Amino acid sequence: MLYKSIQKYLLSFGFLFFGATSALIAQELNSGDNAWLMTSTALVLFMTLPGLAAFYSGLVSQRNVLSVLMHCFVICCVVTVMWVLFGYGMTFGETIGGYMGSIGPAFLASVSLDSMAGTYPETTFIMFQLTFAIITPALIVGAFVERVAFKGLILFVIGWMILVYFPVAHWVWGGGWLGDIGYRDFAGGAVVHATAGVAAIVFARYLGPRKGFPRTPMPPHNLPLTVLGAGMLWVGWFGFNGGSALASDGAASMAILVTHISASVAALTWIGIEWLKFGKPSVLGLVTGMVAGLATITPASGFVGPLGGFMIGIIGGAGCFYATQIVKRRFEIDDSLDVFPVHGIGGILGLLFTSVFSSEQFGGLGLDEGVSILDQLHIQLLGTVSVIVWTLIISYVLIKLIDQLVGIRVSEQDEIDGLDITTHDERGYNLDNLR
Amino acid sequence: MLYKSIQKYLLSFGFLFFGATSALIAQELNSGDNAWLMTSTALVLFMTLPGLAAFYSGLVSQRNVLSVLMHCFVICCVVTVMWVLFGYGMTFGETIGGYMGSIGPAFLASVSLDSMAGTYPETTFIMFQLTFAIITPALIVGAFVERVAFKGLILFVIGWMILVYFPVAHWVWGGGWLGDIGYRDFAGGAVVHATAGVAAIVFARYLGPRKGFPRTPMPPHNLPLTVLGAGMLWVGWFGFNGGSALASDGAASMAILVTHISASVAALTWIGIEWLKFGKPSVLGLVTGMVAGLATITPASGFVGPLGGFMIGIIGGAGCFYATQIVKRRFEIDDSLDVFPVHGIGGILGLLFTSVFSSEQFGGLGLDEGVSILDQLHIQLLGTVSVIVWTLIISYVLIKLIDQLVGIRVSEQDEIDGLDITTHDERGYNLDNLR
Amino acid sequence: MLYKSIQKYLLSFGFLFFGATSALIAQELNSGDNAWLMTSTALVLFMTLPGLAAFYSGLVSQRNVLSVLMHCFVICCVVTVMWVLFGYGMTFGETIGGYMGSIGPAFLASVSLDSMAGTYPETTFIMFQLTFAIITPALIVGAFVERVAFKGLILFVIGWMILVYFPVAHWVWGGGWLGDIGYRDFAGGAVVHATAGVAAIVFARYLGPRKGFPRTPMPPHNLPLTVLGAGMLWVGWFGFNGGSALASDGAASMAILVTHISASVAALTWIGIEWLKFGKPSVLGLVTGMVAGLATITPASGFVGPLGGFMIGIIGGAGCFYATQIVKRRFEIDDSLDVFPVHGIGGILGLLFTSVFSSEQFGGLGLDEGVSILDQLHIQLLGTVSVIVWTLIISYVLIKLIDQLVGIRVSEQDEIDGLDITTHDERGYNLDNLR
Amino acid sequence: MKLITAIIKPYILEDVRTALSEAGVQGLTVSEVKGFGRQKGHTEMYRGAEYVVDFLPKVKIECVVPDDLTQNIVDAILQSASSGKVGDGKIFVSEVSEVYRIRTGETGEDAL
Amino acid sequence: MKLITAIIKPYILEDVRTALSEAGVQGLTVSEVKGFGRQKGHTEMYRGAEYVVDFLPKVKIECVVPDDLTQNIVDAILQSASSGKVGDGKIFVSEVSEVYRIRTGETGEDAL
Amino acid sequence: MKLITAIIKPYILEDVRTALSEAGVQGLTVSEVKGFGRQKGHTEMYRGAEYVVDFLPKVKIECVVPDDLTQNIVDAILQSASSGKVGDGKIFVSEVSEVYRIRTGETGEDAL
Ligand SMILES: Nc1ncnc2c1ncn2[C@@H]1O[C@H](COP(=O)(O)OP(=O)(O)O)[C@@H](O)[C@H]1O
Ligand SMILES: Nc1ncnc2c1ncn2[C@@H]1O[C@H](COP(=O)(O)OP(=O)(O)O)[C@@H](O)[C@H]1O
Ligand SMILES: Nc1ncnc2c1ncn2[C@@H]1O[C@H](COP(=O)(O)OP(=O)(O)O)[C@@H](O)[C@H]1O
Repeated sequence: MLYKSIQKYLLSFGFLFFGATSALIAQELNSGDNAWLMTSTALVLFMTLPGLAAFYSGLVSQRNVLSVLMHCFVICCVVTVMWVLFGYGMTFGETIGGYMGSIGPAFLASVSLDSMAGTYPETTFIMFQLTFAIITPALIVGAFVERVAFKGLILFVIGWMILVYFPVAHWVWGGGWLGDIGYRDFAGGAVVHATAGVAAIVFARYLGPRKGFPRTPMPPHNLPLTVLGAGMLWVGWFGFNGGSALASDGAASMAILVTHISASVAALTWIGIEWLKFGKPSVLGLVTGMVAGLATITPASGFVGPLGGFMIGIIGGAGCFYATQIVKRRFEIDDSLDVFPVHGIGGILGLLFTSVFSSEQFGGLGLDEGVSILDQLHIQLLGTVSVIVWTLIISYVLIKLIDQLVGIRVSEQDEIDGLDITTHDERGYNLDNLR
Repeated sequence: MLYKSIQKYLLSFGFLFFGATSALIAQELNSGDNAWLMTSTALVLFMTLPGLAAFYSGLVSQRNVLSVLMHCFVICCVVTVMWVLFGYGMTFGETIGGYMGSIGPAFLASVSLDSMAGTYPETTFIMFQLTFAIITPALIVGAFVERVAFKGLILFVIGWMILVYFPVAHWVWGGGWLGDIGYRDFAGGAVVHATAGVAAIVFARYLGPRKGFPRTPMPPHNLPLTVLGAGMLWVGWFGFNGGSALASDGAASMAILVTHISASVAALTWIGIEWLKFGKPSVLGLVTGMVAGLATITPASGFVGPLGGFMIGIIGGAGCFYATQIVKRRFEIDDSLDVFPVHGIGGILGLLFTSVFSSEQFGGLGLDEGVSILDQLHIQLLGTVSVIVWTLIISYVLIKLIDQLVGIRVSEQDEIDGLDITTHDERGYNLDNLR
Repeated sequence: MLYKSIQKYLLSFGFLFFGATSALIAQELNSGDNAWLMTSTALVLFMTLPGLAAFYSGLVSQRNVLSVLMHCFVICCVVTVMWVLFGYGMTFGETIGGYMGSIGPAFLASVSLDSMAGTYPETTFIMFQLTFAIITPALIVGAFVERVAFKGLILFVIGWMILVYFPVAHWVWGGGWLGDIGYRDFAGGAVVHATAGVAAIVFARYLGPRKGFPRTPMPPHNLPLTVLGAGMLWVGWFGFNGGSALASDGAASMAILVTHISASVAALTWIGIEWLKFGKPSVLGLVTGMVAGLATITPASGFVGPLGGFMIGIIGGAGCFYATQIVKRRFEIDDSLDVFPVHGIGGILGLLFTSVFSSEQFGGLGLDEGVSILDQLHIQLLGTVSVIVWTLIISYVLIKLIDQLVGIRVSEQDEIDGLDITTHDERGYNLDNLR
Repeated sequence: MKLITAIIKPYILEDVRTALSEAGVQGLTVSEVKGFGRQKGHTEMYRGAEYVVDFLPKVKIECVVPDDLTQNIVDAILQSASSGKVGDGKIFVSEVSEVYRIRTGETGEDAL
Repeated sequence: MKLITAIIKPYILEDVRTALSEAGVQGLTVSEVKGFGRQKGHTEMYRGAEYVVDFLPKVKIECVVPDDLTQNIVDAILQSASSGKVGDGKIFVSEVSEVYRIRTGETGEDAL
Repeated sequence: MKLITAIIKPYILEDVRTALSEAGVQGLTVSEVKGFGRQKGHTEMYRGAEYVVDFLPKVKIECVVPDDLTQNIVDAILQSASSGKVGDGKIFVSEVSEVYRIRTGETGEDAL
């Protein structure tokens, strides 16, 4: 079976033209497109495992390094099971009023070797989309490190996928109402980054800061590990944005090009500001700017040209930099690894500026016929605010509920001793000879 | 020259149809298939270097970290040279009675730019298969870490490839007798995992335990490194199983899908058991379960559907978990990094359950015409037992011989001081300021 | 717009045939070629980030680990911006007398989604080539670690790209005079390795040795990190050399095959010499030999066969080994991470021996019609010496100039305290509990 | 002068240092150590193999002080480092016969 | 009371600790150190550059004990830590004037 | 015998060791420590959050010497470790009552 919504999804980008539904199924396999999408799938999984896991785990204290790795990995496993049972259906199944997909048979029983989704097998589409579903909750991890309760975290992920990710992904990509009104989110500015960012700040706020924050220094325990992870994220993002073209064509490589430009420019912007403001550029600043640039270009990456990539890099780098300062300093919210200011703000900025830089005037690939920049901006605003509000409310209620049920934060003593030993009975490093 | 057996190999999966040998050569290049296979080649090499090297080296003591990295890298180099000189011929050369391939000219002199193996160049096939030949002996490393003699190890690898890997790979994939009887091993449950696992336990048994085992704790010196490696293994496995479809089509991405499902489910199974049994889930448990799931699905990955992937994940996760407990606790064999219980048992379970989950009743892609589950199970049993027995006997004799010749274990003092400094004159870390 | 020189570049390898310029534009998209080139692009970026960054940063002292990572990352960002503004034009724009390309409009404004470069989009070509432009200056980093001034470094990179990299790449690949005379440099023996190596030795010589060199031991602070990086380099190199075929065909996978062989053989050669000379093989030796083998095969990788790969591996491994000894011991130049002896000598040896092993007599894929080995050797010598001399002079003048302007070396106290804290206000590791 | 050596739990160093500063200490030296004592060790678990880790992470503070400040400083540590739970650690006091400041060559209490 | 400081070879800590427990020691503190002495250093080799590493990994044990147990405990270390090879290490004994248990404020031998 | 404990700046250990060897020292033990004192700490900066790190990396040298060599050795350290800048560190001298060489069981100055 081919979920009808895929067709809509594909159509919404204008990459394909079909006379009828059946045309889609009939479409011939393009081995090059499929090769690129399978490669992209590997690249996006690589972003989470080990990319994001390394990036995040290097930033915490050494007594919590394993817990962060655990979070990223276990999220991958849990989301995979959900996807196979009902998540794919909820996202890409035939739409129910534009709000939710209809769940197909469990274990994707309706998908065969020959099921096609455009020019590639539906299995490819399933796997590619799954890697996006995996990385989104994994991004949230940065908000609650070093103090979250493991059981609560797992329940949160399950609930959040059902109530936030699958629906929002359906709205935007799965044939839902946001796709219908022409909302532009190429590779997940709303679906991935805004939802994760908003959930992160809500979570961090609810949970409260780590003991000692913000007075006590909490320096990263292993920055090289973080930088290693950053490199993996950069490379993997080629699959994230480039793969979202769903074909091995010029759209894919243009997406890669603007992605790469934005990352570079945002990284330079970030360390430029640091250099001016604090007198020294830092490697953590550089890689944070890079991630900000990548998050910001994500929704725009299939619509803008190199100039757009450049400008969005500056906007993402500077915008996220100042957001980081404000969240931590002004509001004193311990969104520990800056998920909201980097991914949330990045994603939102990208969604809004997509309208501008899609325009051919600014070197973009063009808006839809008869749609002006302002029209598009309206759509982008409407869609983005909807996603934010929905995510915010649902996430809050969900966390509160789970806290009541099983508790969402470890005891103070466990926090002091570290989650590795108290939650997992393991220690990250045994580098000494004291045995 | 095109080795005839490749054709058989290809035919054995039913992916291609040829009227005559020459038809194979005439087949046109499919750039998409080739792109995917070259990518898969990179992914499978990535599994060994740095994936497996990182995974294993993080698990040992810090005074042996380099030795483990060295083993993985040197095995890659040695096997490459052997492959180019005669290994490829021994594996895929025209069969000699179904037992061994005929060795072609050294340096692959008969292969030209235009030699084709199906829809892609023979060079692609040569490289892809080489990466499998590399990872197999590298897997065995986990059994003898922290005490093996370097010279003995190299001799072992050379002998073992000639006497075990090349023949067994020929039997199953190279046009040999196991392929002929319809033995199903999609990506190496027998060829890779069962051979490596059996050799591992034989080696560990012969070598004896590390000084202090099992009384003294031997905790991993750098678990984040191990988890990083685990992530790389997961991603790389997409090439391992997906590439084994030898085309960029639905079979490839279905293989990826079931592989991914099995890994996730097995990981959750493993930490689920830990949680119930010991009260806490661990990240080492999660990644070990993940590897178990990947090993178990490997032989089945081209034959089963999502449901099969799911079930095999549970079987692999639980089966390998209990195997680990039994080998270390009951038999007190110091198969140090659990190669046999994870890869050996995983591979064997996968081979047997392939018969069940290939069946369409269980969501599989189907057994051959006229073959029942039970028929297939017979074939799988026969083949698997043959591979195990052959590997066991030959490995034992080989190790014994090498021990006589050059010694297979370092001195006790060298073991205490660590292999890094005693065998390689290097130290892994210089993290202090004491210079 | 399609830069005319691309066509020349493509023609120069004989991969394509065009009746006229317009034929190039008209050529149809091959999704498999494009998939492979986008994958290769990701692989080559992966070589720098995090591959080379990890490889290099593990080799320095722990107080300088971040600075090395910073160098690699910031180079990537700076070069990207330059490329988009004018670098691509300088390299691949219509040639001005064979010496330099004409700069097109900034922000690649002339490139559209439909611009083709052969069988793949021009954007793919732009990105693929950009990753080469990134890694070249990043290679130089190894020469000046632990003492270079950050501002000076950035100025150097900017100047050096304009005056050395873009011109030389144009000469060889962009339709310039070296391509015209039939100079063979498949994937960057001259363009990448010789230029980087020569610049490295000039830089190291100018800068002077690190305090304490060569009396004080300066052991790597984290060899596992280096070995991890080495594995990434190996895998990424498949994209470097394999992608340079600019198609997903037999030429690509033959390039991968010979690359892999050379790496393996050179690694074994290196540790073989160590074993004989010093009594012990080392893992740092193995990975250094591996890199040497990869650098040496690079210019030859599209022209030679497996035998050539094998011989070049021996030549690269042994040649670079002895070069390392001589530079450090005889000349006491603190080219700290051996960039010149490994990349410089490797690239040069590869360029020269390309003439021999291209020949069908030595299993090569053939020289051009009517060109003898000796003819080709003349061309290779002429080209290589030109590149060396140009690089040497310009690099020296540039460094001297920058030193006058902003200073190129940090103060002695900063060198003692380490660049991480003094230049970037960060520390690599916080592994203790002392907070 | 006296050398006061305190073995304390990790992650309370900051509190103890503040208390010591208030008690008049101008310099001190700390290091990572592992301790064995009445406090029972962590359990670590690797692939089902359980290890009781007897040696627990502790922090050692060393501080040389004038004789007359000794008691004050010991009290400051006793107060700031005590959680009342087993494993809080020990304080050892011993005699130091001479002290030098390397920078100036000063000796005795002036060198502290 | 006495402070017994022992510098021993790595990887025999477990044996020594067992011997100490048997000799009546209830607590001790260990740390990683590097030692220079008669034992000749390892050679390390990086890309053909040979370094003689003079400072070798050692483990330091510190243990405060009642005066009357001192000799017993020294003997226990001497026996359990000796391999007869150069580099086995040293034991230093010095005087401790006061001991406190942070948890309870106890002093003297009660605090050990 | 005396125990000489010196807290010095990192990366001058080699110089100090050489000076000590010349002054007749045959063995010593070093370890990594962190120091707090008059020398003001580094600033570290992570994503715009500034931390003043009070504890600076230092190296601790411990060396037991015969009484008559003590002054010589102190002088050797004072000379080789002094840069004249704040933070150069301290030397503490205290009494050691007994020394044993584990390998041989020798005691007293013979054991050094
Ligand atoms: N006799 C001793 N000598 C040296 N250190 C000791 C001694 N006894 C205890 N310690 C140190 O003090 C720490 C705390 O001691 P412990 O007996 O666990 O608890 P408490 O201090 O509450 O009695 C130990 O981990 C060890 O580092
Ligand atoms: N005078 C000393 N002061 C402090 N530590 C010492 C002294 N002499 C030796 N050591 C420590 O004891 C260790 C062993 O000493 P060494 O002379 O190598 O062998 P042995 O103990 O067999 O005589 C050294 O590595 C060092 O840590
Ligand atoms: N009273 C003390 N007790 C123990 N260690 C001290 C003491 N005072 C200083 N130190 C150590 O000496 C180091 C240098 O001291 P500091 O006051 O910074 O400079 P200076 O030695 O130049 O006076 C400190 O970092 C600390 O390790």
